[in-house]
Amino acid sequence: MSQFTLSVRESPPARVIDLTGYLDAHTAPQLEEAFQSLLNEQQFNIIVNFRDLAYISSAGLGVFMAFVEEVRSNSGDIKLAEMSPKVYNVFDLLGFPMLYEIYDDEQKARAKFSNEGSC
Amino acid sequence: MSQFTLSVRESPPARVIDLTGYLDAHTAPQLEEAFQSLLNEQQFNIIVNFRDLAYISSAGLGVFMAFVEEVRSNSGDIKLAEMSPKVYNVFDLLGFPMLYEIYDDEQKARAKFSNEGSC
Amino acid sequence: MQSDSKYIVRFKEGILSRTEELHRIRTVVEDEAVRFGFDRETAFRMALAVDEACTNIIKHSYSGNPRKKFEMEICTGNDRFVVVLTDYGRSFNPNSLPKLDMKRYFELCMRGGLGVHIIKLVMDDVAYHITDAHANELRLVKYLT
Amino acid sequence: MQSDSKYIVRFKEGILSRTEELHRIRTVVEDEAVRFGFDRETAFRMALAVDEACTNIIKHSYSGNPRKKFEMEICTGNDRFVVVLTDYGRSFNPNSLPKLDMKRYFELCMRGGLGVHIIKLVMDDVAYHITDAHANELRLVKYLT
Ligand SMILES: Nc1ncnc2c1ncn2[C@@H]1O[C@H](COP(=O)(O)OP(=O)(O)O)[C@@H](O)[C@H]1O
Ligand SMILES: Nc1ncnc2c1ncn2[C@@H]1O[C@H](COP(=O)(O)OP(=O)(O)O)[C@@H](O)[C@H]1O
Repeated sequence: MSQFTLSVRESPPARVIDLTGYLDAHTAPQLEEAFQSLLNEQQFNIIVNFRDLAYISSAGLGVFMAFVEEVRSNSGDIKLAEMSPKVYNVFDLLGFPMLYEIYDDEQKARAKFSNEGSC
Repeated sequence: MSQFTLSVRESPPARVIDLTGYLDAHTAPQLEEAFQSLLNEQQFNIIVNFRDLAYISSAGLGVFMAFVEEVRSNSGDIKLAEMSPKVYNVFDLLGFPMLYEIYDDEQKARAKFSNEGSC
Repeated sequence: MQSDSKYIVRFKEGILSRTEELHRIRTVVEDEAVRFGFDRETAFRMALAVDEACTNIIKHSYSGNPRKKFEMEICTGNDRFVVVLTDYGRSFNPNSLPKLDMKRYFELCMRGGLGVHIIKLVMDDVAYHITDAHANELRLVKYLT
Repeated sequence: MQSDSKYIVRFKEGILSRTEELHRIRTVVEDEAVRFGFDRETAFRMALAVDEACTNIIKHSYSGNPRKKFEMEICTGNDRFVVVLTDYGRSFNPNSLPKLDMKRYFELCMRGGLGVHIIKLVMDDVAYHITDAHANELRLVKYLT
């Protein structure tokens, strides 16, 4: 069984990273690579879909911290969507909702990008 | 200009890693991979030739610490040879000659392996 | 862990210092915590705290050397669930770190440094000491209330 | 660095938090140290100490985030060669670490934890403080004697 997988799909005007499984110090480097690839392609509208993510530790949280500044300085954002209560709890424990927009629905995150784009 | 290169050659009964340039936090991962490959191939008689190494920082020293235990527990050793005075100074500053055999000549390091082998 | 008739050792094992082991470690802690009577959510957080502590041993105590080992022991007594982690690497007392200011953390867009913070938020008691054998012993305690 | 007529700023630059920069950092420090009058061997060691301090900023203060920057300033006055490193990441006072016992270090075959030790062995004075702007400022001083 693979502990963690991710895949990236297009959902204009954003790219969506779908996460599955367990995001910890062992698997976080994969997410870091995925973000780096998106940034290399100049993709700065990023939604992370957590629907199938069962676990996150500080190693996973660190990846979002590593890229959010650059993404925002390029007029983009990292928006988070569809977290299970367990995973949301970890974000909440540390106050991450202060820094990140978290949506219960991926559509809403995308709509937000579309609106931002039209301003 | 490449800051650091390494190559591995056979010199029975040992393998020799030749180092060139600057071994620091940027380049140490390359040396770590080289050691890992040798260990994967069950090569435990290792000589590191420092003749063309101009610099080493603690990141480089850390690589030797990472592998020496496993190498010795497999009846092998990591022997160090032909350091410039500058590089030897760094080893000496930290007391590494306590843990590692350091030779002025690669031949002597190899001879030591041969003798050990014949006991 | 002192031998004490009231304590039951529920798990004790040497574990290779590799991040591959984190998954199994969490499963053991979460299962034992639920078995002892914690609700699912608390057990999940306890597994998170132990993950963070083990990640630190792997990354910092042993600086990523995958050939090292540390030990995890889980024992319980009365209303107390105790995880003891023992390693032979670098010494570090997590209680020596200043409390994180998350507002500043986000303002400066920092990274890392959240593990010890999580451990302290989740566990009721975090005690570090160096044993007579010069090992680092970290005791994480959670009370069933 | 206080503005002080006796001090001359010889280098001041923002540097990306990347290990690729270490080579250039060492070259600058070694060249300036030699120009100030240190012998080649001492200058080499000073460059090593600054490399270690910058590596720590890159790895620990900024946890490897290559988009961060820190600043290096080199200034001299009288017999004093001063390197000031300023970063905006996690706070850490290297003077808070216990002295390394190298005998135990080798016995346990430890790894890592040598950088701060090197900095203290090489430099005459290592001072850390948090500035009013909440930056971490590390001053490394070497006397020409
Ligand atoms: N077991 C340990 N051994 C040595 N140092 C540690 C250990 N645990 C934590 N530290 C130190 O404390 C710092 C903060 O740890 P933590 O909050 O888990 O964040 P992170 O691991 O992301 O840096 C680490 O960067 C490290 O310097
Ligand atoms: N600039 C820094 N910011 C945060 N933590 C640091 C910093 N410098 C050093 N440390 C802490 O001190 C420890 C010892 O540092 P050092 O002696 O350089 O060894 P290493 O970097 O190999 O761990 C580090 O592991 C880290 O926990």
